[in-house]
Amino acid sequence: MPPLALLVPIGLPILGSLVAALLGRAGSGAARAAASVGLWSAAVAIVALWLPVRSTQELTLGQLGFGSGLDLRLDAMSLVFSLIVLVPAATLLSVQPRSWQESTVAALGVGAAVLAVEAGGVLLTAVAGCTAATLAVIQLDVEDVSAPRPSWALLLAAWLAVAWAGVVLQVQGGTAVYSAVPVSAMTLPVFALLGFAAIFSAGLFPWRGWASRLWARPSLRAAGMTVATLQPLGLYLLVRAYELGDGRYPNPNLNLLLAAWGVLVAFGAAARAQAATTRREYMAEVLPGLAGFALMSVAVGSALGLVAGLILTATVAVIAICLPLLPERAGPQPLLVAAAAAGLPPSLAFGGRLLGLGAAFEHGGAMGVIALAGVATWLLAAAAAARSVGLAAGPGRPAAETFPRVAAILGGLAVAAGPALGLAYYAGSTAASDVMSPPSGALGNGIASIVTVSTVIPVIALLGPLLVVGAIALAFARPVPSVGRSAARPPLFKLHGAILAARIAGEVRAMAVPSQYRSLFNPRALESAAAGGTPILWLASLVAIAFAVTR
Amino acid sequence: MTEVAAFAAWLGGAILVLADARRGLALGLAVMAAGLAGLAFAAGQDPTAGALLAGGVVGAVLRARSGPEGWGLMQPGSTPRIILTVLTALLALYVGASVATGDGAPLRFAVVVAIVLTAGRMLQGSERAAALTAASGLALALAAGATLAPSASFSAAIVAAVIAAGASILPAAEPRGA
Amino acid sequence: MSQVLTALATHARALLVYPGLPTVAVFGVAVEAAWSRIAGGSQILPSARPTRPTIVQVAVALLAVLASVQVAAPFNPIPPAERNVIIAAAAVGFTAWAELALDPELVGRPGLLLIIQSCWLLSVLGPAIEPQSLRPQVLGNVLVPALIPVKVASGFLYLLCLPALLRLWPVTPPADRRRRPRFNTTRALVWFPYCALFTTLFFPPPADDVTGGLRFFGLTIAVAAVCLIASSVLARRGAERARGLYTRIVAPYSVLVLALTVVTLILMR
Amino acid sequence: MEPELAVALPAAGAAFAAALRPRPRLALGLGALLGAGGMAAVVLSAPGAASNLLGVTLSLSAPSRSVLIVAAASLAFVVILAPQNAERSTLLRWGLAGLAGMAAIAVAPTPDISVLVLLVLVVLQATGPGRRPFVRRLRAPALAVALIGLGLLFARMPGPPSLARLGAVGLVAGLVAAIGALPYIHEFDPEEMTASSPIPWMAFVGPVFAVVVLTRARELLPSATGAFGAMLIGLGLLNIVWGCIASWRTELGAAAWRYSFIADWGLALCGFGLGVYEGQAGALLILYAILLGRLPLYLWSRQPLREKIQKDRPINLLVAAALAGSAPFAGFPARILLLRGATALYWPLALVLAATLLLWVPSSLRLGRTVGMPTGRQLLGIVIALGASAALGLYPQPFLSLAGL
Repeated sequence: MPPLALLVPIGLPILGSLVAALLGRAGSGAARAAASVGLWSAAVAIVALWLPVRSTQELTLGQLGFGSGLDLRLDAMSLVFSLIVLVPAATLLSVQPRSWQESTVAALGVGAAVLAVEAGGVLLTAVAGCTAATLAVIQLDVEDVSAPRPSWALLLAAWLAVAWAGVVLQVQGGTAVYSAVPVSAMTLPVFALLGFAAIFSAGLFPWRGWASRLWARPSLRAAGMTVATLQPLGLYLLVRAYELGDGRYPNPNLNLLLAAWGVLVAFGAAARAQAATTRREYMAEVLPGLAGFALMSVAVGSALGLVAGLILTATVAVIAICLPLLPERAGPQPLLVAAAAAGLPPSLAFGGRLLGLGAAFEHGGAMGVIALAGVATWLLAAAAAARSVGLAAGPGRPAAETFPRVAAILGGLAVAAGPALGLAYYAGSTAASDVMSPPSGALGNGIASIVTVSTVIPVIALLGPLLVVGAIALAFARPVPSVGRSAARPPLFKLHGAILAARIAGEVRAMAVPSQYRSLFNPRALESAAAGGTPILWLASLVAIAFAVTR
Repeated sequence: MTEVAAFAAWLGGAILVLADARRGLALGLAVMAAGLAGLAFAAGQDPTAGALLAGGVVGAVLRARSGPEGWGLMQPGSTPRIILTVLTALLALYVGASVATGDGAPLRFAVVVAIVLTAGRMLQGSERAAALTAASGLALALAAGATLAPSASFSAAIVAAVIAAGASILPAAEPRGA
Repeated sequence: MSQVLTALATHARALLVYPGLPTVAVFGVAVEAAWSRIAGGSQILPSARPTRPTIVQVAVALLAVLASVQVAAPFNPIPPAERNVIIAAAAVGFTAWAELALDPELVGRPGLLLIIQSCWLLSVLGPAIEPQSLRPQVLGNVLVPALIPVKVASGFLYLLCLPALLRLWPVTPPADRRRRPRFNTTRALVWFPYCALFTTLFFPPPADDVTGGLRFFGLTIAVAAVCLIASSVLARRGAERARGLYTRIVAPYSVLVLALTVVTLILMR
Repeated sequence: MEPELAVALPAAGAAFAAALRPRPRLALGLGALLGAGGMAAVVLSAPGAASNLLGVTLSLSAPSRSVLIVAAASLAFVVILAPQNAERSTLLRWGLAGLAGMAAIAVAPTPDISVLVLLVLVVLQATGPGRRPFVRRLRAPALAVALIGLGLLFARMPGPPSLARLGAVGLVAGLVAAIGALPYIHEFDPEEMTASSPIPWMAFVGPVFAVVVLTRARELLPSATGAFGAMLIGLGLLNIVWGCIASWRTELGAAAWRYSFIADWGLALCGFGLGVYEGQAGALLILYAILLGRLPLYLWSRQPLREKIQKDRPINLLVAAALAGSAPFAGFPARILLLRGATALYWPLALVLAATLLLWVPSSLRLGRTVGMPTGRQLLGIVIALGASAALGLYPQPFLSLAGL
């Protein structure tokens, strides 16, 4: 395969978007089809590029002009993240109706996200990631300009932070290419920038951040695409940070800090989820919760944790497809998706959490305490999921956007995927070996069990029979009569802190400069002072500059 | 000789600042140009001196033909302008003769004073003719300043002379329309 | 491939024979019957008439069985290395919420239940932090003097939480306002995992022989008995007292256990 | 003879366009032909190669040449896709006059002549028809000429180092006054025709003039480089903060655009002040973005601003993204380069810069809306401007190579 072929997975979504734009006048359906074909073919192309070689492929096309070359690299990690971005986006684009503008912008954004993942250096990742973020914001505004969306400034800040990290690496280490950065250049400030960027670009906050607020939009077309595109990119930064630091972060306390943050994110989401008053409000907290666990797992610092993080990120991608397709009514489909997200055994989320928490316990010390909090948070998320079954629907949205069967099939697959955890582990560990030493554990009996330092998880042997027995038993089970199901349910506990925080935030937002001081910032006044009849300000500033320089 | 020329430059500039009508402005420009040309001549740059003088004289002649009638020297309310001319002279003297070292203090004094006074005239006036004359003076002063540079002062003087003359050709009344 | 098939057979046997479903059912029916008797229930034993199980019962049974095969019961066909305390804790923990999801009328005071479940989780996983192991029998075998205080405190916390987790406290769920409670099938399904997990975590693992079996089941029955006695005492004191106990005593005590765990961690470093 | 032609042909084009005002089509054709010839001369000229056809040595440095080419492209772009209600021949006349002046500034053998040419442009612009009186239009640019003149003078005076620093003060203050950035902002009338407003100083003549002055200043003031850089950075930061906030908060849309130019100039000044390769490259990218992006977009926003049309369509959001310096547009790599320069120099400066970079977002969203609902020629123009900005943003190397970087 010629190295130039690495451009294909990036080029195809862009090509798809261009065709979508050209076909826009012919109808939104044709445009959507073109865009989705672009994304699916990119997904196929990236797998086709990887499979014959199964090792890192690189392409260097010279300097771009901002300190970075057009260096592309396809390794297992890029492959995993590309698929995590491409597959949900392609699915959503394929099934949900949307205008040609939305299809065009969405496909372009996905192309940029794939470029961010395939980029060989930090700076190119920053440019591509910022492009993806910008296009996501535009896509959201195209759909509904008045609906909640991530703050553009915050996303820009995040990707500027990545860019800054890249330039610091260049200044300190001479390069920002992932595979060439000297370990000594990966300092605490660089990591702080990357960590900040990861958290803000993925919306991983313990409070109700943009990743939650997006789901309050009247339509969930763009919300699903945004989460599917941006959230993995944030986590990707933390994964690549291991590569920059030769398999570790510059300080072990950073692992603790990030892991604790991840659990806090998951706890915040679970706490809000258990207090949700509608099904939609519950849905809003599902992905931040899962992403919080993914963050915690990635931050543990071991290859096992990283693999768990990748599995959970993949789960986020699957659930990100399901949620926008779910109707806001009670039924087996929401139950299945909620079970898949909550990590009901033997789901993929169950396996991912099990591995992530196991990695944290095996790390011991403070990480063990964080893991303990993680397990408690998991059960809280499960309680919230259980409570959500009886919640009222929510604001409602066009039925044409919902595809309950697709959601149910994917949710069912996510639940039933537990026995395939070995396969996921294999893929994850192959990817993880690109950024750190291979996992100390291994696969046993092919992909039948996962061997870690302290335990062996017989994924096929244990979860396989459980799945079969469970499926048969549930098929024969008698449903419980749904008496009073839709009655309002009180929260399991009240979020006093959140209420207070919301009140303070509201007060801060409502703050205004008192009217008597508003003239302090008056561009017109300055203009008339500067350019008015007497040029006193000019002369005064000249004297001031002269004084400052010559003193 | 150089001191006299420097004084003439200051005097011309001062007249330019203190005048509000065509004759006064023309006189100021001519005197200033003569002073600056004298300094260039004293510095051994005869072509430059010629160009400066020519530009100043042509500009002054053209100015004398357009703009408000009369001399308009030291109209009521001119006290701040008088103070400006004096202060500028003192400041330029300090910079040119005391702060800066080496030969050529009169030239330095003259150029500083000419630039500051012409610029001051453009900043504080509201008459189009005065501003255009000040622009002519400023061009000549800049060209005179170029004589301090190691090369190419003649070409600067030619350009300045063209500007000085050209600015005086421009209409002294505001055109109508927006 | 044959290894995979063998492992599949082994785990299927564990899930469907021992210590899986039958063990869970027999143990649970026995203990639940005892509780019905103590509580003066209207129905001591489950109905002999065969009926299709409800979806809640199926879900709870599956989770309970998953947890049960993780315990250190003698002759457990699952190799000790393949047992995992997180699987056990999560599976048992999920049972309560499966009930809330599928039949919310069965769960009373879910908020308080959540707090107690968190305390219970601390007692299960707290002792696993310093040994850095997730194998239940390894945790049961920990006899390092420095870790004993945490283990004892956690064991006591586990026992304190058990009546509430098994819904043996006098807080009745919305659907069950009867003065004389009936046989509770879903609870019967979780007696064994809860009690056997305690035996596994806080006592050294038994040998795979008759003595070991007697010891393991003896201890598990003893745990159930302690729980029954504590619950009957609690039932006589009334719902308010029970709530008070859990909010004012158990929760602060669990904070103490957490502090003890952290201090032990620091001292062990 | 390319430098001479680079000045003479656009000047002749402007003169013909002025003379043939009653016949706009002929004026446009002839002006365009001569302008194109002038630009061909610029393109064909070898950077740094001297020409002595008129007895004066003229040459074009690589950075000046690149900015001239981009400015010419911007002019061509604006004239071809002229905004509604704008007469092409008038745009071309003013543009060619400016271009001739810019070329003269760039090819001049000494900075004195560059400043004199600037004075010519100042006087010519002030004498043109406009809403503001001549003297008020002349004031700020004339101050710039005087300050730069004084700066050059001080730089050449023998004496203590403080004289060189005073020279630096004069040059920096003069440059800032010439472009109309803070604290020497020009008086602005939102209703005024663009050609006679302060916008050409910021968005058309300013970039070339800044490149020339700053290149020459470093040669003239080797001992005051530190003070020079510090002033540029300080004033740059001031302009960034004030420009962004004022652009966001000011009432009038046209004024908001003006402040957005000031903010961009702040960034460019910071880049030039850094004094390292990356800073220069970043500043040049900002200047290119002003010429190819912000200026045409401003011109196309004039009519919707008058009609008070504000929209939030995809094109408006893309415009906002381009103005905010978000990737993939030109502002982002420029910011990367500036951050790199600042990090190499003094990292807290990079921190301050990074924090200020976010200030662009609110004002850009506002400015994006002012483009209204573009259709036809205007829409095509905006799409091309966005495309050019994206090309600059994704692959700036050819543009930087053009400037010898």
